[in-house]
Amino acid sequence: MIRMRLERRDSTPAWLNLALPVLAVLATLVLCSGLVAMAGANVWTAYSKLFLSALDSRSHIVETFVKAAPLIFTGLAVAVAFRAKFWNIGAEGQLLAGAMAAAFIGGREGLPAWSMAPLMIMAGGLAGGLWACVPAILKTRYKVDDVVTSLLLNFVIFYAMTALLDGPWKDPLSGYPDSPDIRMDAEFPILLERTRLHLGVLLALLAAPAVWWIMRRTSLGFAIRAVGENPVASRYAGIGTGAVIMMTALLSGALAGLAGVGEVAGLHFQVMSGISPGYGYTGIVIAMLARLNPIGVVPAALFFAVIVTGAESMSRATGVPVFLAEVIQGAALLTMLVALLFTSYRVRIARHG
Amino acid sequence: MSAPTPLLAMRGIGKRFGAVQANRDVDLTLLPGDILGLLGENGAGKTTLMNILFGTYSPDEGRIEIDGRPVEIHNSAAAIAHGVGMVHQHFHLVPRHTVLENLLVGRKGRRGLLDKAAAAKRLEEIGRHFQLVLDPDRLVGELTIGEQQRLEIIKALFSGARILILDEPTAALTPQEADGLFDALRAMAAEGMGVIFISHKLHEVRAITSHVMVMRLGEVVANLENAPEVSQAHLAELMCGHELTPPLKPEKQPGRPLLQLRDAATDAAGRTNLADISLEIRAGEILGIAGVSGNGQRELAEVVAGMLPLSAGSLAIDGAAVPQPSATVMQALGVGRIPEDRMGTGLITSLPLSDSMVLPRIGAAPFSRHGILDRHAIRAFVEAQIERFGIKADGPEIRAGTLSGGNLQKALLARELAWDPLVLLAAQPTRGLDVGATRFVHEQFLDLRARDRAVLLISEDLEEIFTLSDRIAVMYEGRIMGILPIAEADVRRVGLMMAGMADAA
Amino acid sequence: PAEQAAAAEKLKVAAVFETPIEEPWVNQIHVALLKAKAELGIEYVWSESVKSADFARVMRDYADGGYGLIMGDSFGAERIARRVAKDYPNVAFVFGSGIGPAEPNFGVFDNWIHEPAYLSGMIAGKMTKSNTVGVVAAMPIPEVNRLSNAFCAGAKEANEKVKCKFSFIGSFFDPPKAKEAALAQIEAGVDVIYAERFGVVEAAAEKGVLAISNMSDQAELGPDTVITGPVWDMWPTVKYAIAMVKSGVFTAQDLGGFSYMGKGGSYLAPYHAWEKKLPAEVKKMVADRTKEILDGTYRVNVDESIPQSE
Amino acid sequence: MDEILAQIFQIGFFAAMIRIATPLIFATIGELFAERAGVLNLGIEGIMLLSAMVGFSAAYFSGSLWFGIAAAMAAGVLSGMLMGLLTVTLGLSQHVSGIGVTLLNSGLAFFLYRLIFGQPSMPPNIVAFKPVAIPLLSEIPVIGPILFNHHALVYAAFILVPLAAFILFRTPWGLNLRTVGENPHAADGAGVNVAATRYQALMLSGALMGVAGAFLSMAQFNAFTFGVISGRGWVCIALVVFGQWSPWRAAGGALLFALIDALQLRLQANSYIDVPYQVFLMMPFVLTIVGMALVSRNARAPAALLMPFRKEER
Ligand SMILES: Nc1ncnc2c1ncn2[C@@H]1O[C@H](COP(=O)(O)OP(=O)(O)OP(=O)(O)O)[C@@H](O)[C@H]1O
Ligand SMILES: Nc1ncnc2c1ncn2[C@@H]1O[C@H](COP(=O)(O)OP(=O)(O)OP(=O)(O)O)[C@@H](O)[C@H]1O
Ligand SMILES: [Mg+2]
Ligand SMILES: [Mg+2]
Repeated sequence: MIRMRLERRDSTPAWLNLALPVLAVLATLVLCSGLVAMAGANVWTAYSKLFLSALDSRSHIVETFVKAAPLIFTGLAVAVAFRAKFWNIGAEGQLLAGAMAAAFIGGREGLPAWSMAPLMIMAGGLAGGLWACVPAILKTRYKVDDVVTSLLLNFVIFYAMTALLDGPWKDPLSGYPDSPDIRMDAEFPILLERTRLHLGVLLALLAAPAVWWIMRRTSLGFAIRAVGENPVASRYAGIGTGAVIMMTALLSGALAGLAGVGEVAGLHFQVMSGISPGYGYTGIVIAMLARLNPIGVVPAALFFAVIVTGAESMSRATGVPVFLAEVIQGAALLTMLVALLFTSYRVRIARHG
Repeated sequence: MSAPTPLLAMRGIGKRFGAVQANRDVDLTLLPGDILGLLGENGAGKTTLMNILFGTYSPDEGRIEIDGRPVEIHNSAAAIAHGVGMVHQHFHLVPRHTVLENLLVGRKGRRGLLDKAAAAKRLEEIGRHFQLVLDPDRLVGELTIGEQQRLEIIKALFSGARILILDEPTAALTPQEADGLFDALRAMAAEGMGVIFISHKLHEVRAITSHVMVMRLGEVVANLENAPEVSQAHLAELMCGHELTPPLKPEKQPGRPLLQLRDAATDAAGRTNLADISLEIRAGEILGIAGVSGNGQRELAEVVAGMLPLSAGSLAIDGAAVPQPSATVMQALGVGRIPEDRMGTGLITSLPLSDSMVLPRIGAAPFSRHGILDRHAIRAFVEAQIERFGIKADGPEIRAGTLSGGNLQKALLARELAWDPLVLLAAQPTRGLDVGATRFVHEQFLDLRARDRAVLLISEDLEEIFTLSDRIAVMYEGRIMGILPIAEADVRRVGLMMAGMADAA
Repeated sequence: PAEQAAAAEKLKVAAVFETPIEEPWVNQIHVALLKAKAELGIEYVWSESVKSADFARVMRDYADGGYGLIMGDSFGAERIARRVAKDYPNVAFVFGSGIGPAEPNFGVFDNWIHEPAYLSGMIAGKMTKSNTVGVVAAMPIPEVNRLSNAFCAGAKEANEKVKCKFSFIGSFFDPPKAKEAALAQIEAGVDVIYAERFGVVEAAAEKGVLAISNMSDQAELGPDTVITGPVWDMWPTVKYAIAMVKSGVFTAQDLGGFSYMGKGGSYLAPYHAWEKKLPAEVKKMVADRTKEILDGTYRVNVDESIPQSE
Repeated sequence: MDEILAQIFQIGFFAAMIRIATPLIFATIGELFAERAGVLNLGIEGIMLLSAMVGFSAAYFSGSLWFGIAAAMAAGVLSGMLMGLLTVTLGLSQHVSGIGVTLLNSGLAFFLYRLIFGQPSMPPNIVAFKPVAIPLLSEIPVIGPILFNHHALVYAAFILVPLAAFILFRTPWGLNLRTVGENPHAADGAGVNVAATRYQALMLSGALMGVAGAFLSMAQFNAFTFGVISGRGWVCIALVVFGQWSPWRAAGGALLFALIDALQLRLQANSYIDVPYQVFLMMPFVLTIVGMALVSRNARAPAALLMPFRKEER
């Protein structure tokens, strides 16, 4: 009788680290090609549209980066939180908090123009961070499961936001639940003529190495990892675990809040109820694909941005329902997870008898 | 003479984990009525061999015979079916289940239902037969360690074991309890069962085993037929391959008090709380705390570590009262801490060794400045400690969890001793360590003593307490039953105090 | 080659929808565009389920791709859609919107079907026995409010004792919830319900009360339950917009008027099975008022305030 | 005020509460089995959605509601097996696997629905489950119409709760399952196949979530639509914690949640208080969090929840 089992590797060959994610993507495409064929489309055409249309022109490439920006922020937010084993499923809500704060500041008259961007960034980060502290306090003070609270708080802030947008904060010019536009001079500068490449995209790309640096080179990052891996030993060694969780929540929530700031100040110039199509949840997936490595968040977010933006072109060109994008995201996540497993494990065949 | 059919024969067992050959060509024979002692340093492969016998691991090579017939043991269900029972190094119990429920796990039911009545009856029978009594309806989480261990043995018997493996039955028993355990084991042997007993406590091994097998680096290095007649020194030498001399403990006059507790009490929910604890340790003194686990030793350690606040009384270090003790404060005042559970409380096994080594002082120079790490200082420090303590590790970046128990303990000692503590708090510092590693740790304590430091040694290993302490305090139910100078202490007296008999003091 | 030339001349029309295509509002636009594709010889592509956050990107993509007319529902991305339009002055944009048109190329339309909603209300007012009618709607936005208010006004005109109840389910698409909301209203005494959202007719059918459908002819959901209901027909709007673009005279206009009954952009669904069951007196009242509306002698009041249950 | 209360607390209110609670009970009990075995099944939202679609489609084409339910359960079981492959066999992160399964399943549900039904302007529908009044019992005043005039699936939920408690606490399988969730090493040492037990728990959990999803598209409503689950799965995750991993308490939590939902629908219809409707919508979530904060100090999750069990690993 032959059975397989997983065995931990002592070290991972470098080529595997690169080859496995590629293999995972290939496996996903093979798995999903059946669905494409079922939809009556040519698999090759569909896939080339899916992947290439996001990259086939300057404007499409820019759009892919624009799409990736909030995903990078939420991915980083989750990566930071999960390192401390603070299970923040609430990046979605923290993003909304950040977006609201940015739109609120962005709409204030009487502030000098130069101060708008920094103020919006600070307010958005702070709002996201504070909102993330709610599940953190519930976790540290009341021992309430953070997965559940951070998830439920997403609904709470969403309804609070729409209540505001329906009521006192409604744009008088629009009948819809959206806020007035921010001041023109509060809009993030565009970095590339005739595109939507705004400052927020640059911030997202810079945030990744910054977070890496915090996690790797500062005592806060050290404490976050230590508390995540072993809170008891950390407490025994004199690290205030409650305080570290709160700091983690602030940092994580601030990053998610910045995703909202970028969307408001760089893209939509207002808050509307549909400002986030689930960036906070996708951030979880991205963080995991990156194995919580802040640098890895960038390619993971770009990969998702490509699929999401490519899916519409694919659907239009081939008639395959857009929902394939979601299937591919799910399948890619799962195959990637499996692939990553094999960077630290190998399959061993054991023979009995 | 025709040899009886062995109850169990393992032949040519081989098992590899990655680069480690944990077992190599191991043969083991167990006759009915045997109590086999299995000895070896940490990492010699004892547990691995037993896990193979119990179906937890599958061997790469070799075969197993039971009652002379070859058997295939792919999982514990098969092992149980063949009459093998195992008491693991770490208990395999569910604290939230009752005693009875723990026994019923994996058992078939009656007409699809749990058969509690029959199980309770069986439990009572076993209790009567082997003097192993437990209340079936108690929650396991509320049992003492001794009772939990009793339950582990009952579990094995309950599932019909004829071959019983005891992997380092935690040294948490009073001498009286240990005697009770040995009686039960002898009773089992007398009924024709076979027992395999793994321990690092050589005196125990000599006391109850009929023969001894010694392993080193995965291989069998000796089979001794007549265990009680072999000297401890010889056993130790067989295990580690060279002679071990007992450490020296010269006479010494203690100096000024470094740690003082006065009328200390705690009131934490769900714990064994301390009451009226008064003790002091002077410079150049080792104070041993003896007691059955769960009698407040852990709380005492946490108080001294600054982890558990006092509800009454006072704590002073080097003559100065500590009004608001906390982990950071106690560390700053010079209290070094070797926590009881080195994997759980001491180190972070999933991170690089260097992280654990600098953990308590990461927030301050030289390891960080203004919140920014100085990686060179960290590396230099860790490398120096690895060198100084001879820690067997592939550099500072290796995952701490890959180190052996002895090396983990060395790392922890290195981390705490690097800052030359005034007081060292050591809880169960040699639990599970082999004789060589134990020897090393003891030498460190005696060195501290020689340099006029104070050591608070909490241990359930009476031999250790008696070897090292200048005075022995015995704890029972959160109180100190008495403090005896070493000259006035003897095992019997301390054992009785541990069992709560105040008049023994 | 001749074919190709013809194809090259074909107007390329794209639609961008925020919801899946089944959503009734969006579906009316889609159906009209499909008809345009069949009858007016245009090319037509569409994107469904485009989240507000992605709206601008998809619009730009079409504008860059040579589409001459881009339509859709922009409500979730009202302002951003206008910005996109500004960047593409040579492309015509016609979007469902609560605000006016924007020069030079952003035209708007809306479901101005308050007239048939009012007529349905009159029927409800007559048909209720408990003198309580209800509306189960998505959320209190102007489009929804004016239908709800018109319905209630119609009911009150036909029967001054009528009281109106309103429930919002907080989403455009949660039929189980809409159904529960309807059941709650029925318990509270409502016996004719305006099913602004999917999910309501089923509740009415289950409890044996009457329903007014919305947006399209939905009699088949419950022939005995659904009396009639306002129908929105985007065909006049679509036809006009395409004609303007084709003749090169597109200007930013409010095309909302094309949804009025007078332009054929909305009407009351046929009675089907109720043709026989509805009292003649009621039918006559509705027919008279319809005529007045078409003649322009009666104007249904537009009330976009958030309705409150009584 | 009395009048308002009388208006609201009618028989229909309580009946609605039970109806709204039913899918929550199914999915919550399903989640509870998985968590008791040590696996957090965050695939719940997607599993419910896919099952709602599969159940509806199967019923639509076969004309048999019960066949639809069976198909929905099969979809749930398959999803449970996928969760098992990821979290048990491969020992991957349970959070991420669950979110992946939700993503995959939701995508599949919408995608396949499009392939099967195209883009109809009116959602295709079926004849949904009809309430079945239980003879005699349904005639008891007050209690009868509240409890005994419901869909067959509602009665199934009544039975499910005690049955789940019975299975968990009275049968060997239940004990093994709980042990696997508390200390897989102990279970393994006692000869229990940890992986198989977790797979079984996940399959059962998937099946129950399948019924929950199908309930929404086949009993509560008669068609599959895009918003059919709308976060109900996430609510069930919270309910398991709220119910402290006990079937009785979790079902109680589901009833409480349903009560709030039914209440808010009625408060709106009666409009006695002038507050934004979002306040009603957020109420169940806020109350769940507050409730958890009150009970959580002594709530203890299964000790091995989230922890993969790899036999030869330390
Ligand atoms: N001590 C260190 N100093 C500098 N760079 C490091 C250090 N440790 C790791 N790195 C590098 O930093 C990057 C991020 O490290 P990180 O530990 O976050 O990722 P990882 O090791 O892949 O994740 P995991 O810890 O889950 O295995 C990696 O590219 C790694 O090579
Ligand atoms: N599951 C495992 N994975 C990897 N290595 C293992 C595993 N189990 C044991 N080893 C390695 O195999 C060797 C033998 O370990 P084993 O636990 O059998 O030793 P032991 O004699 O029981 O030691 P101790 O006295 O410390 O209990 C050690 O080097 C150990 O690190
Ligand atoms: Mg061992
Ligand atoms: Mg790392």
